[in-house]
Amino acid sequence: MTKLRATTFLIAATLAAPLAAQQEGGRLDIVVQPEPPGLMLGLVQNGPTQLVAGDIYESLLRYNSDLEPQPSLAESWEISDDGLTYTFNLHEGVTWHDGEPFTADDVVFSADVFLRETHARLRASLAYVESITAPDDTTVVFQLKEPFGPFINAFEAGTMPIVPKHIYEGTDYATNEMNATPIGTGPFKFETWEKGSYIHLVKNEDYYLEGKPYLDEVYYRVIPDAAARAVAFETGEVDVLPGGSVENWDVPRLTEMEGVCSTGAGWEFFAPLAWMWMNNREGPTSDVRFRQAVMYAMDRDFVKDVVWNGFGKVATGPVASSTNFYSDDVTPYDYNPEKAEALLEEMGYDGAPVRILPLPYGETWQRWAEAVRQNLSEVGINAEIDSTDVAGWNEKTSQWDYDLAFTYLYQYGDPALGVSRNYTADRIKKGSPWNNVEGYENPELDAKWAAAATMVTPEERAAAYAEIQKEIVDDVPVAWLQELEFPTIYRCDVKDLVTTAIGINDGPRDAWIEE
Amino acid sequence: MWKRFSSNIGAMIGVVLLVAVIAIAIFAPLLFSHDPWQMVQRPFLAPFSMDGLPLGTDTLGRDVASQLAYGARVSLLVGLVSTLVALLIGVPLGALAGFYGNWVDEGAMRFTEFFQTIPNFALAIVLVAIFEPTLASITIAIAIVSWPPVARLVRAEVMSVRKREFVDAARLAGLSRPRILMTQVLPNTVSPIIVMASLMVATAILLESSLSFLGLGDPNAMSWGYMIGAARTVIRSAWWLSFFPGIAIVITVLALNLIGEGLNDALNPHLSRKGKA
Amino acid sequence: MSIFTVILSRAFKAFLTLLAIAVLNFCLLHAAPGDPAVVLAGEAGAADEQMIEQLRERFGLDQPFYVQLGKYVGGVLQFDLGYSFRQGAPVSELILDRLPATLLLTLTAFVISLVLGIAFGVAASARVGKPSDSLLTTLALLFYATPLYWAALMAVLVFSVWLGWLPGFGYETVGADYTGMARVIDIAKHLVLPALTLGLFFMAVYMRMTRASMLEVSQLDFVKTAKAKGLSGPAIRRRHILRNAILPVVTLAGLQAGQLVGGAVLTETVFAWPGIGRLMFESLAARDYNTILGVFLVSAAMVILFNIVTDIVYRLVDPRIGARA
Amino acid sequence: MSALSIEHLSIGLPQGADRAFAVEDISFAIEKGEILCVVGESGSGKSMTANALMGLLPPGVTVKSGRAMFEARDILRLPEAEKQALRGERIAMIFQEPMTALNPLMRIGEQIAEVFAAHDRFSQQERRDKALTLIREVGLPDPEKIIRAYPFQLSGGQRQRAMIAMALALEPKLLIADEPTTALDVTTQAQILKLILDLRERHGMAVMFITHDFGVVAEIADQVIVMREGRVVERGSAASVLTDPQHEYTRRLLDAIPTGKLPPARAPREVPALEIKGLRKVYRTGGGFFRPVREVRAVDDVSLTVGRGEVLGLVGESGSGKSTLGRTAVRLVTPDGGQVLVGGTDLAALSEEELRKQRHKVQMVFQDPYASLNPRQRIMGALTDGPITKGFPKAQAQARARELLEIVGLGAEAASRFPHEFSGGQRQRIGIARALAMDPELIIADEAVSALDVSIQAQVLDLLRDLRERFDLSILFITHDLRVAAQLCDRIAVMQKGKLVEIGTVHDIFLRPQQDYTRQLLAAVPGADWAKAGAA
Repeated sequence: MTKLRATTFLIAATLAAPLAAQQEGGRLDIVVQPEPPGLMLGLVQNGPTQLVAGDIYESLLRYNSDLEPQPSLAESWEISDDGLTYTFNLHEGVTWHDGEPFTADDVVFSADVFLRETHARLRASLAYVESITAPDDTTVVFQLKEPFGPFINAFEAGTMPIVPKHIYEGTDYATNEMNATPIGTGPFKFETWEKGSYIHLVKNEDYYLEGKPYLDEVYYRVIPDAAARAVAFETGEVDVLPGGSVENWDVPRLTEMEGVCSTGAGWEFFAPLAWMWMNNREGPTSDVRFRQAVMYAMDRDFVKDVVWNGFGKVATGPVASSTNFYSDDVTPYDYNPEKAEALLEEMGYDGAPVRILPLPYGETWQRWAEAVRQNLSEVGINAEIDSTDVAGWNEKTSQWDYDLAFTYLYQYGDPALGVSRNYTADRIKKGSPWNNVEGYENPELDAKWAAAATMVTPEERAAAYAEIQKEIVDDVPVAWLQELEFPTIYRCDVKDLVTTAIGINDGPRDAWIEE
Repeated sequence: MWKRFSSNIGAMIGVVLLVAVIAIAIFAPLLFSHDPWQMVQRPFLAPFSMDGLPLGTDTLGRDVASQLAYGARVSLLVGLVSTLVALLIGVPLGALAGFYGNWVDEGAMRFTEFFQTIPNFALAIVLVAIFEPTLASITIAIAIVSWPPVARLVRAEVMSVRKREFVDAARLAGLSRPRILMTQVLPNTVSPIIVMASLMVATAILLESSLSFLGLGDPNAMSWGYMIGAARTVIRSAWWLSFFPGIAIVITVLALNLIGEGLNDALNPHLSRKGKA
Repeated sequence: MSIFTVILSRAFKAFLTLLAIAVLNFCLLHAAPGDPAVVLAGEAGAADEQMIEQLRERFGLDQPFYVQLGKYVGGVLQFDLGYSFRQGAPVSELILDRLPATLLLTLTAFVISLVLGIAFGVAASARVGKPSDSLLTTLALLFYATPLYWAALMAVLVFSVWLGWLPGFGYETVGADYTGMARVIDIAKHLVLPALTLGLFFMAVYMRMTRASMLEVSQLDFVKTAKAKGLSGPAIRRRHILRNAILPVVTLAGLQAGQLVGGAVLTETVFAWPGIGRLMFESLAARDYNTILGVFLVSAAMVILFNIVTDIVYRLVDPRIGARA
Repeated sequence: MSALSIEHLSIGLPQGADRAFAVEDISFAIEKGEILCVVGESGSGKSMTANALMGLLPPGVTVKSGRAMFEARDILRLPEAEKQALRGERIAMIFQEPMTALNPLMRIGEQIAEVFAAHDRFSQQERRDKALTLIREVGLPDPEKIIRAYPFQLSGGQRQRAMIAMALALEPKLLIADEPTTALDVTTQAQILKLILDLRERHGMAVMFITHDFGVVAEIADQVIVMREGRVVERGSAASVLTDPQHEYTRRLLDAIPTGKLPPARAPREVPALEIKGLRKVYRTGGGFFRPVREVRAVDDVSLTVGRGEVLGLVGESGSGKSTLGRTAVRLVTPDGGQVLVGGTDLAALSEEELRKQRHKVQMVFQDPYASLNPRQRIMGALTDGPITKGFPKAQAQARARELLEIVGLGAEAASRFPHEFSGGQRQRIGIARALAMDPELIIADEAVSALDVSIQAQVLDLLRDLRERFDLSILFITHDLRVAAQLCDRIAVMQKGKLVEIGTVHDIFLRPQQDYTRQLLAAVPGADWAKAGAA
């Protein structure tokens, strides 16, 4: 029996701040963009909600930047050798923000009842689960049907937020009035939400970790305009700009300011990877030579340097290099317009128009699409940008009404959670923009993906995934673009802000301000 | 009339400016070797820092001067066409309402009022978002939100012309009502319509640029509003990227307004008429 | 006709107009591509058929179109603007949250533009042909030709970034927890730039109108009568010309209310002003139908309110209107 | 010493005007308590003279030379502040258009009291009391109500009285009246003239009375000067100028004035060109959810006949329904009841489509020469639209048009020109040609000469008389001016408040009026006594 016991969270904390003693008090102003639609993490799991509600709700585990599990609501845990039984020992003396005691029943309710209904992504992992039980108030046991390597990564706050049973049991979750005033176990309590302006969280005085949190309060500021967000940081009105909250062009300017620090850490769990879906079903993009031509036509280094201001890394394939099971033994696609033209010539491309669907997430993505369009038109591809907003993008991608479509997806620490969903035939489902939208079908590879997910040892899995990567890169079902890096910009006197693989989503728990 | 117009300094300045803008728009391909989308140099070159790129480069290293020139095409085209479409909606509606009166008028005016009650810019945003931003949808959306004043103006003019005695004379001549409207009444409402149209082109250009600014422009057409919108996020480090297109809009709209005022003074000299003994 | 019956009949008309707006926009929005269930599912991080179906059911999107329309209109008739599933709150609550900010912004801009516009228009007309008149009219033309959002950007750049005189965005200093006078001053400071940029364009409009109207009225016979009485120039302008000249300006102001409220969308976006314009713009991208419709209805109601107010002002100034019937 | 003495006054017009001087080297004087009538047609410079005295010249128009001595000062050269002090206090003025000369947004009382305020006299309360007194003096009913009324609540005559009250407020030494009765109905005009005479008696002020109407001159003038194109062509006492004009222009003006001389009676015509039977037209205004409907009976059960070759005059004051009757007869207005029979066809009963085919039978000559021709259409178009619609070949219609233009005295080449190239009188001729082009059975002339200067008026009347002989025209001649009617008509119908009061031959109406209202109208005609004297 392998016993994975987190030696102590104290070590991690001391490592991050070796000498200075943490100082108590102070207030942190963090930009949140866009304004979250709601704060009930069990119902909404988009980025902004995770950012704010990650301080209110907790899950059983946290993950360090090497994606190793750390204690959170679970003090310790063990996984049986056959990989089928996960046993968690919960902290004692934890209470909900309303004073009710937190018990193992809450965990069972959350995972087995609440989230099964509301949380699509978790539901996929829960499919491997036979049962969830609470032998006593501080123990929870997950019994799996078959081994599922990545399961240990499912206990992150955004993936499995623990919600209060006493509030939600037997109610209509979506319309429960308490959604407006979320109750969690986290280090900060919800205070007020001035819609369109800010969300105010205050210190949870009864937090179960002695001394934590250090901050008195956290303000999440809603500033809808990127330039205004930059100004707000400069004028000192906000202290933290989470990744993506200012345009990349502004990043160097801001980080050069005195007393300003930045870090690219804190995204390891998500490892966002950007690509363009290429419609494998019809049009020129259904021809593998055309897809390869697209890869050769794009100057991806230019985009990385100019559009992303040097942040990130050109992607080589479906798996991000920062995650486990990455392999660089694949065919490289360097910028080579001549080769692209030759491929187009070979396939007999007739100049059929190709629509590019940009991701409607702001100027960076728009510029990116423009640069790609320009690259493509330079090799003779008749490319046009399709304009759309968030709704239109969702509709078009999920209805497969596109030729090339930008997107980026989180990898959730494991190819089985975040990667294979985009390439296997069983994930071709009209109506959702988060699956195999390109329509890539390769039964041989499907089997390999499936096998790799349920292998027990990491070594076995690594080998399997390397093989998959090598094969799929030659097929170019999608045009892999870039491993995204979203630098977090903050004032240097804010310490220990980014200590986990989800960064500031749960960062304020440990953060403190140096006087 | 031309004499009155040409003696108006402001109007002549407007004509000169507008002709310059039109010329730049038409001859853009001759004036600039770079496509406005082509990435030609490193990004964020300041104006006048490199030969051949007088206004510098934008966030992707594209030629700003070339973008301005091509942007003029979109602004003028959208301004002109949307105004024409708005006239096509507003003139007949206003003419019918003013000429036939009664329930036709009542119905047409309720309809117009209804459109005037919805904040026009908000409606334009929704229309463009729904039909997806293309030059056509933008043009139509602008036309849809700008016809009500035309209808009101034409209605008022037609009502006043309709009461003039020559219209009675035409009826007595046995002309049919549609013919009277077309040959007797409408020609007499042309002057104020022309004046309004010139001002509407200006407003349409502003509207188009506002939409583009919000990201609701045609992504395949370079326009001034797009340039400002795209440069907004870098306004701190590269102010010129939003400054020059802004100036271009101001100049064009100003020119159109000056011309409109000049036309107004020349075509509707009711103020000067009263000076006579 | 007394003002009371005027208001009553206008209110009745307004009600019909709003109902029509509700129906038309409902149809319009539902014609849009983009399924709110898909959007919401997408935002939730991952979506499968089951979840999207759930959401459709919850939104009532699985029902036939006319049923949805009927339900919506029925709700509006009872002043129920529906529920925003994206924001998880009743639309009326969302709008009421944001409405004060928009009202503050538009009313301030309205008052600024009207007061300054009329004042400058009167000043220019009194000096017609002189350099100060040319200066004022040229300035007005410039304001008139300047895109609102661009003026806003430049204002932020100059007054907020370079000079640091005024806050460049937001409604108040967050977390400062000012109370009383300090809070009023704080909000006022934040209000200066947005209200000015929104107001400047309309100020230019009203100024030009006032000037033209003053000049036109000053040609009328009764002005000659006033002169023949031996009144001084300023007295004539104040007592006779201005009162008559202001009527078309008031009418115009009422007609432009729609533009003003529309312009607020842009201003609110640039200045991060937490009003309903921004709410609408954000809801649009998410196909949050109910919220967009709600904002439309409320802003149309605002326009109507502006119109009624100008109508009443008109009636108070012009005795002829009330008596005509 | 004269109250006012003008010596060698010249007023310059701005560059580009049709002549250099509005007024050139004129001199005259007004004695205390005297009424001086300044007579002239439009453009004679009479109003400019008055404006110069008040310091109210429009921009660009300036006094070039001469002086105007008033209370021992040259009021043309006073500084603005002193001119201002003079206005309203020592010299007052009333204007032609009572409808527009009062501020529509101010109560009458305020506007009167404002005169005191302008000259800083009296307390608030005193001002109000004085205003009441003045209102009483000018004979306005119910002063307490009038003082709080707005101008739109008053009739034209009442407004002119209010204007006069304002002018009298500070007992000026000189009153300048610029055509004060021109816009008023005859009966009202007579009352206002009487009021001015009364006030002159009571206050002993000098009056400079500007008019184009020798009838008015005959009523009130002590002294007369006649102006033409900026110069004084004749001066003298009223009696001498009226009876023994020296200058040829004065004679022409006097000749042009329709006098009471009645034309010889013609035999009544038996064949009707137009028969109107029991015609009714009610105008309804308002209505709607919250408004009551108001009804005005514009034409109330009127029956009359116009014989073939006959000219029937239709006379009445404003609001009498005479114009509505005329417009109903051509079916520009659809009647609520009754018949309009033209050549046996009831125009009132036709459908829109049938009507278009019958339109040519009745044609109209309109009042306003500036509005009755489409400014964007050449004369040829105006004259041929109708005939071509009626079915004439284009060439024939055009030939006819040229011929008609010759007949009305304009020449065939007028056809290719636009209306703005013609004067008012010429346009009226075009209007007549247009009516004739349709070869109608009846012509309705609606105040066809009212907007014209006296001498032009005479020419157009001559033309009509001529045409009538030539084509044996049947004409319904609508006018507010009995004197004009007398000149042209065979019979006259008098209307009041939508009803036909009296109808008869010109001789019957003028010499043996049956109804009180007709008698009132006749008595109110300015210069009636003098005209009668002349006729006798």
